[in-house]
Amino acid sequence: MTGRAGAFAPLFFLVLLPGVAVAEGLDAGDTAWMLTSTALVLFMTLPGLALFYGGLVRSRNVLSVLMQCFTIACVATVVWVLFGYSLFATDGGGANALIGGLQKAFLAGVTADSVEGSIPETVFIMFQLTFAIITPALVVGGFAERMRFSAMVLFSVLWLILVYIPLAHWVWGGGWLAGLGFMDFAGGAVVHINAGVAALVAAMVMGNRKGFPQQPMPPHNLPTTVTGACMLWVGWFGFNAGSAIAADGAAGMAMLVTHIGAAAGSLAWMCQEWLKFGKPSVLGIVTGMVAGLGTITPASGFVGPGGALVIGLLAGFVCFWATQFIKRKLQIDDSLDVFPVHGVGGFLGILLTAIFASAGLGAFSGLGLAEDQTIFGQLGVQALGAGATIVWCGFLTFVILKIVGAMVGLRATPDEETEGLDITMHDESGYNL
Amino acid sequence: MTGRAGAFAPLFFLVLLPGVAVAEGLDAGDTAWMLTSTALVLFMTLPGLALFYGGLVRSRNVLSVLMQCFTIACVATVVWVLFGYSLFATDGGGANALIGGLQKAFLAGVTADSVEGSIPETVFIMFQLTFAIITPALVVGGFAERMRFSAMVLFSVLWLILVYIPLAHWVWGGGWLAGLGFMDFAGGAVVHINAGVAALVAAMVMGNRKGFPQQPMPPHNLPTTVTGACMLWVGWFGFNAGSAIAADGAAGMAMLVTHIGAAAGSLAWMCQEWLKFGKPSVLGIVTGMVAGLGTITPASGFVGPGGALVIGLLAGFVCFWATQFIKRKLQIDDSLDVFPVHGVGGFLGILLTAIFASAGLGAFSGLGLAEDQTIFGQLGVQALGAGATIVWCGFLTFVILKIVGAMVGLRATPDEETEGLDITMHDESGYNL
Amino acid sequence: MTGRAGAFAPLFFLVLLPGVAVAEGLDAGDTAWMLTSTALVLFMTLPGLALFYGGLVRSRNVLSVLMQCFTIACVATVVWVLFGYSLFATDGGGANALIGGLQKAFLAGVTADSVEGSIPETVFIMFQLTFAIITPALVVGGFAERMRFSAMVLFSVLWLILVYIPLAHWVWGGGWLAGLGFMDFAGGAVVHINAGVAALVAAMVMGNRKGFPQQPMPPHNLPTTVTGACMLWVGWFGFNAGSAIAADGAAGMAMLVTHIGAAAGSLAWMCQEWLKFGKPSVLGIVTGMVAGLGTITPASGFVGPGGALVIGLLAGFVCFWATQFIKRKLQIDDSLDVFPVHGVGGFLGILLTAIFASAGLGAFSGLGLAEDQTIFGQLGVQALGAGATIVWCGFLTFVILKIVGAMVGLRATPDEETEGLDITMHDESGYNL
Amino acid sequence: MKLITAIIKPFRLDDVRNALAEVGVNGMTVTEVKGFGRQRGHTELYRGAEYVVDFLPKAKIEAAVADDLLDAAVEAIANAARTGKVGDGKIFVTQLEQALRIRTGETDEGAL
Amino acid sequence: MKLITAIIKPFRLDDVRNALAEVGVNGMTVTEVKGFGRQRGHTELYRGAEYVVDFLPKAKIEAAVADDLLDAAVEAIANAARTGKVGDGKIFVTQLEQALRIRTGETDEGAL
Amino acid sequence: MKLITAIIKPFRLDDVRNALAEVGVNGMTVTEVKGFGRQRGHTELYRGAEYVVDFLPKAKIEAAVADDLLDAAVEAIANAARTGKVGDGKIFVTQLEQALRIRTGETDEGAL
Ligand SMILES: Nc1ncnc2c1ncn2[C@@H]1O[C@H](COP(=O)(O)OP(=O)(O)O)[C@@H](O)[C@H]1O
Ligand SMILES: Nc1ncnc2c1ncn2[C@@H]1O[C@H](COP(=O)(O)OP(=O)(O)O)[C@@H](O)[C@H]1O
Ligand SMILES: Nc1ncnc2c1ncn2[C@@H]1O[C@H](COP(=O)(O)OP(=O)(O)O)[C@@H](O)[C@H]1O
Repeated sequence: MTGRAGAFAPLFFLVLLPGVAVAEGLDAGDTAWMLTSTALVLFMTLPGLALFYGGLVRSRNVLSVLMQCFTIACVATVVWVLFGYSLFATDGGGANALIGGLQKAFLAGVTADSVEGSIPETVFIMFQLTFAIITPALVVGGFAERMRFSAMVLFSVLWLILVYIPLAHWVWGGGWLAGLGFMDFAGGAVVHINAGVAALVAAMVMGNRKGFPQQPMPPHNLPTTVTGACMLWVGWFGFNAGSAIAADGAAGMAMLVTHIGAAAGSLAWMCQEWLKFGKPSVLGIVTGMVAGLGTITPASGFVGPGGALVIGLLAGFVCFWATQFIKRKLQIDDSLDVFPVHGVGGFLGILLTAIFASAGLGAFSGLGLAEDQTIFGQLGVQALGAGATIVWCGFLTFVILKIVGAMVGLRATPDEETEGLDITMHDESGYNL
Repeated sequence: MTGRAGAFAPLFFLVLLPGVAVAEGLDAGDTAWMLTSTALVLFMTLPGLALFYGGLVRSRNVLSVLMQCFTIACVATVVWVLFGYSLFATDGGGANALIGGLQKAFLAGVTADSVEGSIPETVFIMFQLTFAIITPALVVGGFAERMRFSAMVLFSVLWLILVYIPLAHWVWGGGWLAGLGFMDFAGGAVVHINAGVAALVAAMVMGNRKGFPQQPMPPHNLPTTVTGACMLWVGWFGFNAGSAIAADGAAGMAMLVTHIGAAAGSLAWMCQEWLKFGKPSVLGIVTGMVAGLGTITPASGFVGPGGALVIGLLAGFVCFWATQFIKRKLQIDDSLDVFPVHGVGGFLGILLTAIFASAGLGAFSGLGLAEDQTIFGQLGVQALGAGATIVWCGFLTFVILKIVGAMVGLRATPDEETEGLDITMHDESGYNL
Repeated sequence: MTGRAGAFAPLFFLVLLPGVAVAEGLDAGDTAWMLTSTALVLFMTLPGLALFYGGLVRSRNVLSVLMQCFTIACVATVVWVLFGYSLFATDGGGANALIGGLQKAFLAGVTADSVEGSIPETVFIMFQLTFAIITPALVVGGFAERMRFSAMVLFSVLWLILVYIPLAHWVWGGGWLAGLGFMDFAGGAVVHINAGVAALVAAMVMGNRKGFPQQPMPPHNLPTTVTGACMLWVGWFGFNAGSAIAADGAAGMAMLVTHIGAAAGSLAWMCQEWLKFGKPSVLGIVTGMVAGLGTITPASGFVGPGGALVIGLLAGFVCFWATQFIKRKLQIDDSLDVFPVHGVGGFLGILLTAIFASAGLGAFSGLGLAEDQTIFGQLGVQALGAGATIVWCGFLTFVILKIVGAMVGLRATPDEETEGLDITMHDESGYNL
Repeated sequence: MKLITAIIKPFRLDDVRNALAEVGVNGMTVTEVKGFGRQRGHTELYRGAEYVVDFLPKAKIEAAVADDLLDAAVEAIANAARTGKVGDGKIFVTQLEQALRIRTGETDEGAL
Repeated sequence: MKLITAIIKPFRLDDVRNALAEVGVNGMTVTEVKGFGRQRGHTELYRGAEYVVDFLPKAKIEAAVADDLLDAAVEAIANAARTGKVGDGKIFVTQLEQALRIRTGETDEGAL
Repeated sequence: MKLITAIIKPFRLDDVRNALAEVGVNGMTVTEVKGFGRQRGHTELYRGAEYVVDFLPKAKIEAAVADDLLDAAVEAIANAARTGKVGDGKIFVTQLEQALRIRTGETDEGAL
């Protein structure tokens, strides 16, 4: 890494704010919160996201979704330890704008005493790893109910290495976007746009599920989905407030605006649904919550409560219509609506960050832009970063899918799809009630 | 707020104890624990309480219960940000005995640097908000399976503003009960008596569910209920130990007595059931747990392990009989027994606090009453506070229900009730297994 | 206790390491993390383990398993408060090699100000209690679906007192194994070998479930099992990283190696299953995760990332074959495979700790053995400790079962087993969908 | 002997069972079924995807009765199951050739 | 009147319902059943324990029809349910003695 | 052809299936049903609210057989299902007019 302050975007901005000091040595309070945040973000994927997704598919595919999320967590861990963390966080020398180096491959030199900011480096490694886990796991929603398991494993590993890690390095690891002052506190581009675009590309490359859209495919277990959604909400405190990498006022404000974003997104989606369809639904309100959370994510270290309220409301509204558009109009079978919720939400959040970070909006002010930056200037940087994410992710996801398809075949046979992936891929069935 | 010490009851008492210092500046350790506690208390409602309740209703209403808890979390957040926190926590000037002011409406003046005690004010806002979420969510159990969704939303918002916030201000925000030295560490009156009484009034105003009590209404999914109960137990550590607003010995003792209260309440209910019905049940033991936890809540910052054991045992025993009495004898259909468990438990706990806080009970001693206070004197204050809570809550809940009923109608039609609220209110069904 | 450093094995080793200082007074950061860890470890049992096990049994026994885990948590709490903690943690005088004393029975002398290391003693009590809860709860898997409830309660109480508490004292409370330098950071012997051996003995004494092995007994709800497994993973961060009793580099490293162990164990089991049976399964991968976690547990404070990877991989591989051997070859109906996963895993981990703790293994080095110790010397100590655990636990578990059997009868009648324990022991049924 | 098969609204089940008991029919077998007929199903909506549930939950009752009980039994079911609204269901009667009580080996009317 | 009982593959249900509607059969009752026959079930594996599931999920359709509709209805079902692979199922026909619409009391063909 | 409908205790299902196979009946359809009869149900208790479950879980087996197999099949079922305790269940036999194998179009005995 080129040095803490320059390398890690959130801190980069925080040090510009008066009164927020970054401790030099290890701080037990910060460490306590980051250990907790790490647990919370892992909890978002396992079981949070797994349940959220698992409840949405048909019962014959529930285990396949759980298995996919779980396996991704495992393989991402191994990749991270072997070289992923190093490529993400260390200085890549001449290529540093694009990717880190291999100095810390196999976590070389990392001891119990290594410190990163005010926390043990081991904790920093773990915290960042949980992001490398959830991002490919989010993509699962795009190709759910039809991808072969071996293809899924291969795809996820390659995607993590070729798409996620470089992007994370660009933004948080001292790469070119960090250098430009791109503001993405906890992963609007790195996590949400990225996962959303990958899911959309995967859905299009693989084709719709058999029967879509004529045949209805209602969620098999909504209480499970709601449970997962609630875990996501709670875990997101670790995701966003943990991205302050300290237990301080920045973390507190991030938690507050995250929570407001979730609530506002939920209510906006609920009202929109109530107006359009005559009834509000629990699937709607939790989807609005995810939209609100995904959208506030890049902004969560930069905006205030007023901005969070507006961001959340816009998220619920925009992602609602994006979902209708992709699924109903374009009839692209992004099975669990990853793109319209995470992709569109992340994009919206990246842009709105430039606005609501500004200190000059009265009750809607944020914590302030960089000293010499204007809203419009920042908007440009944000659009550039988001655009780069879309292009990099979109192109490489396509290429990876083609390669994996050629190697092991992407899609289950029609008979396997009819019988369900649980039996055909895993020799198990979810329920024997 | 009139100043920390006077305003926040738990701290008010703690500063009287030798050796417990309240830090002036921000402490990362305290902040870490309060960030965590906030996550834990939100987790109690979403998904904890939602699952606990959701499993207890019939499967055709499971989503309606989840939806109600979730929506309450969202609207309470917006109310809190707009003016709720301000009315709760700030100085109400001439009306301060009854209600706070509007200085911090829209969280005016709250920045990332604002500190409350030793933690960021943002974290304090969030922590208190989670209490404002769970209390109306607890009330849902009283009118479950029969209230219209729009009525539920309206009722919850009005109830939060008119009932919860004033009461919380009285006790924790520097209002008249705080001034009297009323001891309610984490919400025996503010949360549990309050929710219990509101649920009872709602049950009576709305009338019994169709078919009650002739037709049996067994829980549709007890594993879900047990899951929720376990989450409540774990989350309650944030609720009670978090109410110390610090990571210190007071928090540690609160966690210990909370845990003992839960275990003792569980065992008391289990034994009672074993004796009376010949078999212990898992629904029984988890209900005893909730009773034990609700009862130890007001006492949790004031009593020791011995006191906690007695409080827990009494809770399990008394709430068991209260449940039989309300449901079987009086045949009031407080659907999920909120009053006998939370209302009665909270009341019992408020009274027992006066006793077991005393330092003169040998192995059953607590951390001590205020210097010039006796057990009997304190008992008087406690009874007064509990009584005031009952009257304020009971009367206003009734009025709000009548108003909401006149505006949108409280109750689903008999046909809607038969078909279930999931389909009729939300166009969804819980399971497609 | 004979004094902190000598009494608590993990700290005993840590103080030998340069640069890790143990604070004298209370530290809010450490306290915050230990409060959190306590919540996490309770969460492992309730609902984690309860769901993991509950999903694996047939639906007619799901509540019985939840009830057993829950009841154990309650009775263990009472035992711990009454005298368990004292016997575990205090100085037993002349008998101290075997068992502690009764000085702190009924937690005498424990106040909100008592400090243990850098955290309140109340928190230390609670943290240790969560281990005393999960260990007997793990044993439930050995006799699931056939033990009478009253026998289960009696057995668990006696087992906790006679087996668990002495063993915990030997290793962590200043007993003879601590004196020998036995390395068991978070419970490879105390928790996992111990629970595994008890489960095996219980399975053999009680006999197989009716119909085993001819009649298949597939899990009734695998999504529930996966949910529980994920909660175990997350909670295990509290278990292992919490065993550092501080929020520092030791905790961070413990979290990292724990996570690596889980991932590696999962992947090893998955690959093994894929090779042998042609398909990987979600039950397989989560079982591998538990194996990896159980195996890394004793090592988690002593090894580095490289060692963790090897330990995890070996765990998945060895426990896979142990499961096949016990269940298929020997046809012992350890219902939920507690012995091959926890017992064998714990044993393996205890031995591997001696190896990978060594500082001289290059990329696979650990944090170092005691100054005058060699790998072989340490291996001897480890084998001795593991052997003693097996003998003590095996013999006493057998005796306790015989006594309980004589008192109340161990096993449900065949008719009760056919109808299921939920109805026959608890008058409830799990699902009314 | 006749086999009566009645398809009714699920929440009338207890009433029907009681009505049958009153006319002396003390055994029956019940199945959860989905019915399709004149009664309109409801709509479910998931993120804007409409899902029309045509098949409605019904309870199917099968009761074997002696010939002389047939009319009383049919009438009892019909009265107890009627709500007057569409979807109340049907009663079908078929001829039963043999009946056997497994436990005792009793046959025909003795088996019911 | 006849009672047609068809056991079919579950995912053909919608097609069969539509086919029946086309020939004028607008009421039917469906049950989830498990079938055992020539079609081989799948294997499930739990920690190495094999579990052969012989019973396969099927949908059972019961439709009462007037005699003159019988052949058309049977043919409609058969055509709509056929995939050509083992396990497509069976159609059984039994004689129906009486039928009654509970709501109106209409009997026999008027009840269908 | 005859249609045998047997209502049995669920845990005897595998035995009955094997017994039927031995006498040459290789196809059948099974439904989870709830039975009401002489056998007493159990009581469930939820926070003191008693809930008497009269309807007991049973398995219903339907097997179409050629006439000459009828007696052997009925006997096979009865023997395999008998536990001697109340609630063992019933066997009913009705006349089957037609049978059709959907896959091949084979009819009547050839369809079984
Ligand atoms: N021809 C039929 N054969 C078998 N079952 C039928 C038939 N027609 C209707 N049913 C059953 O009867 C139920 C009620 O029928 P429906 O036409 O909706 O109303 P109604 O009973 O008032 O005539 C249906 O849901 C279906 O289960
Ligand atoms: N003799 C029978 N009686 C009742 N149902 C049968 C009988 N034989 C088969 N079935 C049902 O028909 C289904 C399909 O039969 P199967 O022999 O598997 O294939 P196919 O329909 O191609 O002949 C079975 O799953 C079972 O439900
Ligand atoms: N008249 C009947 N018609 C249809 N099914 C019946 C009838 N009587 C009993 N049954 C079924 O048979 C089952 C067993 O009957 P029951 O009277 O309990 O015991 P037994 O089989 O020993 O006589 C019942 O649960 C029910 O499913």
